[in-house]
Amino acid sequence: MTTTASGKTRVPAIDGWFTTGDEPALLASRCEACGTYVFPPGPTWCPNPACSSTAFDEVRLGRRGRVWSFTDARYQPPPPFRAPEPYEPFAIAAVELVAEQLVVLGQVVGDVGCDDLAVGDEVELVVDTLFEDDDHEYLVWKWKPVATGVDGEGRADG
Amino acid sequence: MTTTASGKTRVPAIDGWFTTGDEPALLASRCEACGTYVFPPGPTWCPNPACSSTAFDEVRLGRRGRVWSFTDARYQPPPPFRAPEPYEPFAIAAVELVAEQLVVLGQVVGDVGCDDLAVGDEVELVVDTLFEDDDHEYLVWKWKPVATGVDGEGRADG
Amino acid sequence: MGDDGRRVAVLGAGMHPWGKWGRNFVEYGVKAANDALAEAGLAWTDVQFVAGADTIRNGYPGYVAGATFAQALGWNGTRVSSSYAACASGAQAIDSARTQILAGRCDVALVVGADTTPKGFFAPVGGERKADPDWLRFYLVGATNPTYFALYARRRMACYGATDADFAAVKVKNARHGAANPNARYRTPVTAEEVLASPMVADPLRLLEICATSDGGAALVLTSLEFARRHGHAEPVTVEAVSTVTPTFPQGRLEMPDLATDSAVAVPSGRRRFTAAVVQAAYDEAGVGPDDVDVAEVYDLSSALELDWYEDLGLCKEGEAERLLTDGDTTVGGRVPVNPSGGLSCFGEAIPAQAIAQVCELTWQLRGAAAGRQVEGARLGVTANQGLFGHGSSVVLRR
Amino acid sequence: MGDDGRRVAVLGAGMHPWGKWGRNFVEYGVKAANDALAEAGLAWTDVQFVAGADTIRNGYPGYVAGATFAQALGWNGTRVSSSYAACASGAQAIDSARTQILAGRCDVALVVGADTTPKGFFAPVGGERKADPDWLRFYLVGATNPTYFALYARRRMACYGATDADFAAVKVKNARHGAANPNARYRTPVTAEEVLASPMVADPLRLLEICATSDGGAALVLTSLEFARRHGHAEPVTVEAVSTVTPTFPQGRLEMPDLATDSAVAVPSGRRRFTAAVVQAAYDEAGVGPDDVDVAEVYDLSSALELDWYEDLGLCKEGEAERLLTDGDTTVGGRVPVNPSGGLSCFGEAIPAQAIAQVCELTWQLRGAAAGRQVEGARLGVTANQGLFGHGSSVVLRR
Ligand SMILES: [Zn+2]
Ligand SMILES: [Zn+2]
Repeated sequence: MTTTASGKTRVPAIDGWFTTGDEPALLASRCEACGTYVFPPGPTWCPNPACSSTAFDEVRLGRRGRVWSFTDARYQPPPPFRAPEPYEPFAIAAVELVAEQLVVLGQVVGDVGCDDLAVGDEVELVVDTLFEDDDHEYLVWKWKPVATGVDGEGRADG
Repeated sequence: MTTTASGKTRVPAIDGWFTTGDEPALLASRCEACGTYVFPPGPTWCPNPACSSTAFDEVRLGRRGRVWSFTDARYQPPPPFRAPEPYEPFAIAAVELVAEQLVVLGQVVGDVGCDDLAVGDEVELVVDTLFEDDDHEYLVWKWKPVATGVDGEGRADG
Repeated sequence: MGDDGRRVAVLGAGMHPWGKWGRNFVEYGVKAANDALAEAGLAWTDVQFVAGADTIRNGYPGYVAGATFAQALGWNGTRVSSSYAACASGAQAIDSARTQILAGRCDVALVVGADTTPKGFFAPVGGERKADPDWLRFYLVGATNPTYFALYARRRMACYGATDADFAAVKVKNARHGAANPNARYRTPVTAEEVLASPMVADPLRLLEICATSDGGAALVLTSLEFARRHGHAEPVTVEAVSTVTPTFPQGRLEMPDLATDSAVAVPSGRRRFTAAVVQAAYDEAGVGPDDVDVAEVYDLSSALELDWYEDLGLCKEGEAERLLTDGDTTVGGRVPVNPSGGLSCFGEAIPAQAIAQVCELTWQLRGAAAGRQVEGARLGVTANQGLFGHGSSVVLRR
Repeated sequence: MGDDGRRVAVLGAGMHPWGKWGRNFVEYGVKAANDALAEAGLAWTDVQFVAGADTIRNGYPGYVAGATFAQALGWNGTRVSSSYAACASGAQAIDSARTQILAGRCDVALVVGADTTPKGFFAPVGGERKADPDWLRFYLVGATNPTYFALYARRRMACYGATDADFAAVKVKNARHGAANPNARYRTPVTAEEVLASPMVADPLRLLEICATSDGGAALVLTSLEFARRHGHAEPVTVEAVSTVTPTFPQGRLEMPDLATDSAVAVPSGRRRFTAAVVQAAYDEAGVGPDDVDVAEVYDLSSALELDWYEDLGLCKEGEAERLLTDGDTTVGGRVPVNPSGGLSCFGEAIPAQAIAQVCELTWQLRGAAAGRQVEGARLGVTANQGLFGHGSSVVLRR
């Protein structure tokens, strides 16, 4: 737990879903019997219907993945989403983690828009501010392009 | 619409369910085809399954009835019920209106408790305060024994 | 015994113990489902249909209970249904699964209901909802669920001479039954004195006479009779009837959450209570009558309400329920034990699970597996319950 | 044509026009029910079973839609069911009624769904609900329904070369169809230029390409085939199949409201989309295939999603939907018209009514009664939809 320049305490917006620190990662459960990964973590039973295991290891998911698809939020989503005023649109990406063979949704870091993204691009997980209140800055995972700015033209969506 | 001594405006807690004034009454709809009364008023179809009428007259229900059963609320009901602080228990009666052959639930006026009530007692409809806010006193129908104080002993629940 | 094509087998029953655990309702449901599957000797991958009973106080997953439990057990391509019918939700889920089997659309169905409940009185949905009778009864009258239970109790006193002692005796009986039930939440016997010394909540009903709200889960594995026999269950417990009929106009008894009854000026009121009609429809479908009943599980939302059910079940005439109770006929060991599980009195209500739990109990009773509370030699059992908005249910089981 | 015992007749269809009326949803449902009964030539008192599709945004009456509509029409002692399955709720209600008929438990069933909707994006249930995926997706990502639709649209662009012009062309087609439909909310044709000039909501989807939320109601009268014939309907429209299957693990496509897919490390992902499996199960039950389809109603929650459905219905191979569209095959007058009603594009979604409305439209199409948008000579129709939490449905109708 760290503190911001303005004296706010940084806390995760949700507990136990990701690590913070230098190389942040999503946390998942892995079934001890069949190896299936489960994100968000904390299942009490395995989602593989042919597996009746209830024992899981806590693991970190790979920090890099490929964009499966992406979009943006041009209008402010309704609560419980909380946004700073004035509202700034942001991009959202669904990212495929190759080793774990699953796709995870997340916001894309602030200054990256749809024009900067393409399906298949490599992205990396970072931890960033989701929203703030008087005393806290709430953190969430976000996706950040590994090589930005090189791929922002020629999209079909112009 | 009247005003209280403290300058609050008296308004019905719900519109169109009862009249105020000297001889207040519940308002109901009566099916023009089969004569069925409907309270609360305002149906757009007749509740008699054998009647397909959609035409209703607005009528007043009889102001007197017989107690079908009664109870009280010893603990404060949850919202949207609003009660003054500190909470004072109140009685509730289900009252049979003979002419209209239906039973209507309502609070019993403030100082009448279960010990003052019996099944079969005659009661009359009054309009009284349900709750207040800074500017308004909200009104609701309540039941009031026609002859109070004569029947308060010898209950099995004593 | 009726046509085999009209019956389905109960191969497994399972429960998560009732309590105030505060965990996710899905966990309770999955535990109950796995127990029911284990009892049936079947795997989750054998299930072709999942009927969930919904909970409306646990967000979106509660509205789609069938899909929620199917996903939690592992997406398996089954079909699902998610039913809501207030206190009768569990019976509607049973009806959904059973009808799928009767229609030949599947052989193995799983029924699951579970709930996590808030503290205190049930409150209505939030916001200002002046078109919602369930909101209006709180707003205009402060009429909670116990208000309605108390109106019925007072009516019994006035019409049939029921006494506080009678109501307390129901609680004493059920507490004694439930003390032996490992799935019950309250397992301590109580005395009539303790009941009568507990605080009055809604005159004439006291705290120990009013059903609490609980967390819990219950599940059943239902199969076609042919599937059951093919898998070595020669004489399984069977569902003979499920009644979920609605009232008939004019509904003359004030029912939750209404502020008024129907008017009987155009059509005369029937003589019997709606709840009696619910049970009668089950008897009719099963081709049985009150004399055939060996054991019953009924909805004792209040101690007094259990007495109404004796009459609705036809175990005695109207006005004679108090005598049936005090004669000991409805105690385990008596002529026709009612609520050997301990009933709502010992469970508290976990709404979507409760009607399923009634069937779990009767399944174990009919198998002779209800240790400590067994109704000896029981061959036919009936459940009964009632909820808001014209819902009620009755299930007949036989072995 | 299948076994007569596996089919039920659609004797009546009825709707309350879609719009933003702001009245009680019950009113819409009763209007639709009465219209459906009138079309069937039956009275409310003939109905033995009421299957309601629930709305979760209208308080308690919405959770118990079956009972609410039964009470509104006048308590009649019928049995009821109340089903919820997100966008597939209406199909679940149809399935409930149809299965009751197939099981021989009733001859005449009424199916009703209606909704009154708030403005703007659908928001999740209130409170802090960290165990509810539908709450979490808004809280942690701000992922609305259009977010998911846009992810699928972008994926089509990347994989199959779909263009903004293709998506706009879907909207133009459906707006033209819906202009002739008196029950549609939006009845003004639009041009591709107007679509492409409307504000971007979720890149690449624009305002005119995303389904609105509407008020509306739809109802069906279903009967046994024998009842239909006995009452003079020699060749009624029939329901040949209802599919409500859930996904198969591992679910590899990110589905609303999940924040992640299943992992495919232990079990490989299937090749086809879940939505294709939903349709395939309906084809299998009906014993038909894509070549038999004359007309389809699909869930165009976005313009782009309609293209996915062409492939899921098997009307073309994956990646060829854009060509099917631009060749005019799916326009009224083309080879296999899709959304002759105008689809969600012209209706906006009234969740519990929508899957029922799809069947209303096909019933009228198969009877040759869809004035101004009629698919000439249509004999077999199929519906398809998908909702949150692994729900989807497909209904096959024939005349
Ligand atoms: Zn596993
Ligand atoms: Zn009438």
